[in-house]
Amino acid sequence: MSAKIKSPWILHYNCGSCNGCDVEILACLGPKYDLERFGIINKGNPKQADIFVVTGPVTKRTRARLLRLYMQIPEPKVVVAVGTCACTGGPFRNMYNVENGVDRFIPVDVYIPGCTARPEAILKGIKKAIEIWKIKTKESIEVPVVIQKEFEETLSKMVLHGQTVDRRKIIHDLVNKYIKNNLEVTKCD
Amino acid sequence: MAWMLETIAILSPIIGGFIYGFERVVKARMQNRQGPPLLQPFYDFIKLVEKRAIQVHSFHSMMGLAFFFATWFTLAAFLCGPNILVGLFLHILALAFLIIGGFSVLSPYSVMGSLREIIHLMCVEPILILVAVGLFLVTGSWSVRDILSYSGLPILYLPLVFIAFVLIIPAILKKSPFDISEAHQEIIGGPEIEYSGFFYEAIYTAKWIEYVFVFAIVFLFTGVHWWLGLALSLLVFLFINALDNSTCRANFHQMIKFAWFVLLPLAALNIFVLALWRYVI
Amino acid sequence: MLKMFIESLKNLFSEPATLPGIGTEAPKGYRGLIVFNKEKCIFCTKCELVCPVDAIKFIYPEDGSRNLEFNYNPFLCIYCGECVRACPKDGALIQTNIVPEPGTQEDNPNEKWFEIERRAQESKKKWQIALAKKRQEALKKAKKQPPSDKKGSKK
Amino acid sequence: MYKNFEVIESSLEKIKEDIKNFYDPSKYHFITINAIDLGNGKVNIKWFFAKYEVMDKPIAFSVDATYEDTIPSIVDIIPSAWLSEAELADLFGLNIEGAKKGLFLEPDSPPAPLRRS
Amino acid sequence: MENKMIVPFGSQHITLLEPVRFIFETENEKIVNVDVDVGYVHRGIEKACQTKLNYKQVAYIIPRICGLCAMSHALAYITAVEKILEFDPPKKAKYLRVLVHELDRIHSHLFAMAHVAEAAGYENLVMHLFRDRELAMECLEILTGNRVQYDYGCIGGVNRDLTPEVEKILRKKLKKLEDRIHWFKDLYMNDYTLSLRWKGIGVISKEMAEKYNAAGPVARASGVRTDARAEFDALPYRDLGFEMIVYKDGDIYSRNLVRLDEIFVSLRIIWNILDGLPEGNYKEEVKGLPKGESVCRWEAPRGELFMHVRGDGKQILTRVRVKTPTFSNIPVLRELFVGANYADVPAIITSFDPCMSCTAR
Repeated sequence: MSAKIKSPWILHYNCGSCNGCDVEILACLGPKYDLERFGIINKGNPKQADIFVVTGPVTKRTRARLLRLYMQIPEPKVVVAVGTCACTGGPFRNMYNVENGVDRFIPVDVYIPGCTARPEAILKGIKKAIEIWKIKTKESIEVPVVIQKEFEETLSKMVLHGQTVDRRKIIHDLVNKYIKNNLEVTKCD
Repeated sequence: MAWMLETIAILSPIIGGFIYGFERVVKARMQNRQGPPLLQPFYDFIKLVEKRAIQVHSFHSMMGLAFFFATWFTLAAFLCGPNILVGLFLHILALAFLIIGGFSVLSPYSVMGSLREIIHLMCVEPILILVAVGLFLVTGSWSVRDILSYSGLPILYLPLVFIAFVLIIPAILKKSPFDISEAHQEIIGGPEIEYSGFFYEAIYTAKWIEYVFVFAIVFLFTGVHWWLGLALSLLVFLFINALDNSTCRANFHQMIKFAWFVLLPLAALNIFVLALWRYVI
Repeated sequence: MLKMFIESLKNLFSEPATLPGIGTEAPKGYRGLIVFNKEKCIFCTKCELVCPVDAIKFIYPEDGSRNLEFNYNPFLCIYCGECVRACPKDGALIQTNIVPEPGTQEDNPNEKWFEIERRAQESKKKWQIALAKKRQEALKKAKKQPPSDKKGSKK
Repeated sequence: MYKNFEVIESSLEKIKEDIKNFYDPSKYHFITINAIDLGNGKVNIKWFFAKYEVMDKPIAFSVDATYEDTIPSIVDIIPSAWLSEAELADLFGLNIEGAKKGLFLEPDSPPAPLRRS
Repeated sequence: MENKMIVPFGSQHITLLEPVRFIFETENEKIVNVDVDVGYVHRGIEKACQTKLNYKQVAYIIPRICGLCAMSHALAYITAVEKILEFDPPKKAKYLRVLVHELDRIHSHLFAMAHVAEAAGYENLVMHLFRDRELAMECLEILTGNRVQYDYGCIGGVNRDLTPEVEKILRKKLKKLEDRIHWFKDLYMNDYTLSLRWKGIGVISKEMAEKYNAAGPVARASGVRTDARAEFDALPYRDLGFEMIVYKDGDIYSRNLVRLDEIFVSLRIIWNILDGLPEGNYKEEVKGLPKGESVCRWEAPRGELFMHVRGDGKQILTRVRVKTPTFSNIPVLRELFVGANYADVPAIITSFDPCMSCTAR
């Protein structure tokens, strides 16, 4: 429906970027670029967001939070990686505490290059994301990249046994399991 | 005119949506930006229906729906019922649904928002009741229909009550300086934080109805002169938006102090003088 | 408070500061996309060496010639312009003021680039071997008949 | 070797006393602690101070140590040093008294990444 | 007591740009205990600077520590390396560096003020600050070629010259900006709700600031006279009319006023540079490899930036250590929270203008 694309709400998460892109995203919300004229509000709440705007190359400590936030956003949703480091890791590629880009963990729909991305480019990227978002529906559930393999195995097993399949629940359980097994956040000080 | 109030009550979500949309445009323009289109609330509405709703638990979601229907019913009771006090008490009930819903989840922001919502209630409701009492003293009736057919101008008798009411409107509509229960920058929406999809939309729409509720009360202050009422509502609307745009958020101590020690005595004084004048002298 | 109140009402009746459409073009000196000009390049690979993020990779041909394939990843580049400054030939690498276009999943900036990096590394090794062979052959040739070659060239 | 700052050589035993005698909170500004890996398991640690409001060279206390040594903590003299100490303990794997590890590193990060092996 | 509530703040929160996690134990919205995790943004830049990048490339990676004070990081590193190489950059280059650095400070301070205003729920002020910040951003964009990551300085000078056309645009925009800053100053001094919300909140006394070694505007708002621009002779600040801004109260309000007044100082410096830009080269060739150890203290927008560089005569440096301003301010921030009101937390955090990507690197 055409009305739907006029109201995308964004959630912004910084997984270890240099603040440059975050500042530019905020500048986009300012009067000069004014994202609100496209109906876009910055809702700092994943449960009410549609577009997940991620910046930064994903450091090791932000991984679990990134996955959690992604899981909390209800479908249909799109992910926009803003800035060079969110796309590929950029200047931080292959550093020891960095995971080289958002798409190692969650499926990314739009990559916005630039270091830092210009507000104009961010606007263009978000418009592109809205085009992709338009096609998606409530039922189009995407699987985080890290658990793709396990998900397919579990799904085929369940289908084999003739169980009823709730894809969302399976993904949720698998992500929780993955976070628990691999990414347990240390509590410091 | 006969079915006017009933029509407003039934169509209140749509009217409120337009008021909210208009407010967003005005707010944006006051901030020197272009702002969203006028129909933006309805676009949001359609989108939220199409979103998947993630429920925390069914009771919580039910409370969201209950809040919406109770608010709607409140407005209907207020406008069409025999007694505006019933409407005001139902208003408390409607907010109680929101508060209970907020308390029923584990999120600290939601719980904190609900606590703050109670403080809001404590500040707002006494003044609302004083408004009703004041209107009764002037017009001699508790019913909206009778107040609206009163030939004089109630605002001339109730200037301080009106000022108190206008200054507490930000607390009802959760606008700066008294948006502490929603406090987007502190607790990200407060009690509504855990709602999503269809259930968030219910809460979102209930807020529009509150706009109609508030401006209906403003409207009552002019009695039968409906064009004056419209002008007054527009003026109040502009004033509130400009106030929203020119203040930062107070904390809840300041709000209680302001409501109880400034606004409440102000309104009470007005009513006291009026009652003396009416019944003693 | 009062000042902002008046300013708000003033703004209500004045033109908003929002730019029309999607925004302005980048100004003249903006550091945008890097454009490569194959005709002018002398394949010194200085840009590849100097790039702090390895966003430029040359794939070497197998025959040991100097006809390299230029690869550039706009999703990895940080647009610092160091490659352009390092370039000895004018106009071989230019920094335009074009803002890079956002890509989608089809662009796949990661996997494609890994493939290119791998190929570049492999091809460089092969190329070095081929080059060494070529040089040896040339050397052999030169050793076999140095005088006649020189004479021939002189004639 | 040291281009634009003064260095006061000290030793592991003396360093705490030296800093205690030297440091005056109203006159000096504690900047940070830094370690430099010298190779072969040796490490050079420097405590940096600078004067308030005066254009003067920064002053550093320098100590040579090994990774096995226990390095005294100066938190009781300068309470804000805990962050610098925790960082060094984390990134260099130094044994600093009372410094907690895990400030920056995750369980699957390389241990003591700034060491040169 | 029973009614203690644990409130997590972060790592994703609308007022926070960056991931940092505070866990507050509150009692009726009063904080009794706080736990802070600053390590979310640790990427390992120092390691990369010491292993895979040569010392010229580091100048382009090190500004990526933080976007808001990118110029400070780059210039501090470049100055430190130039000190090792015993190279003195041409005078024009020094002036241009100051120009970009001060423009950077203006936009960063405006951003910080907007951030505090947003935490206080003053949306209109945020929008106005953002609108006028764009003027500084446009100046930087035409001067350096990018809006945030400037990559303007290089070892040996600066990368671009200031052409007359650019200078003309700069003068026009800065004039406009100056008028607007006067307007803001007036607003900040007279706004009742702002003083209600900010005066006497989050107070750091002078003793506390000295004890915990606070840096930058936070320290200066508490009456500590510290500014690396006056304490370190990297750039010709003395000739350009630099003046230290110090306030006494140490609350959120005076931290904002320090920033506001520093914008005036920066603007004055910029006018002086534009009026008296020396002739000459803007870049010179540097020869030799770094051998030795040097430090650089630098006044970044958030406070004192400290760079310690050691080279052993190779292309790759032995050690690059960055001590960032927020790194010094975290201890005092932690002390400040106990006893504060939860409603003031976002304002207190943002009034420090924290930069976690600086802190964790």
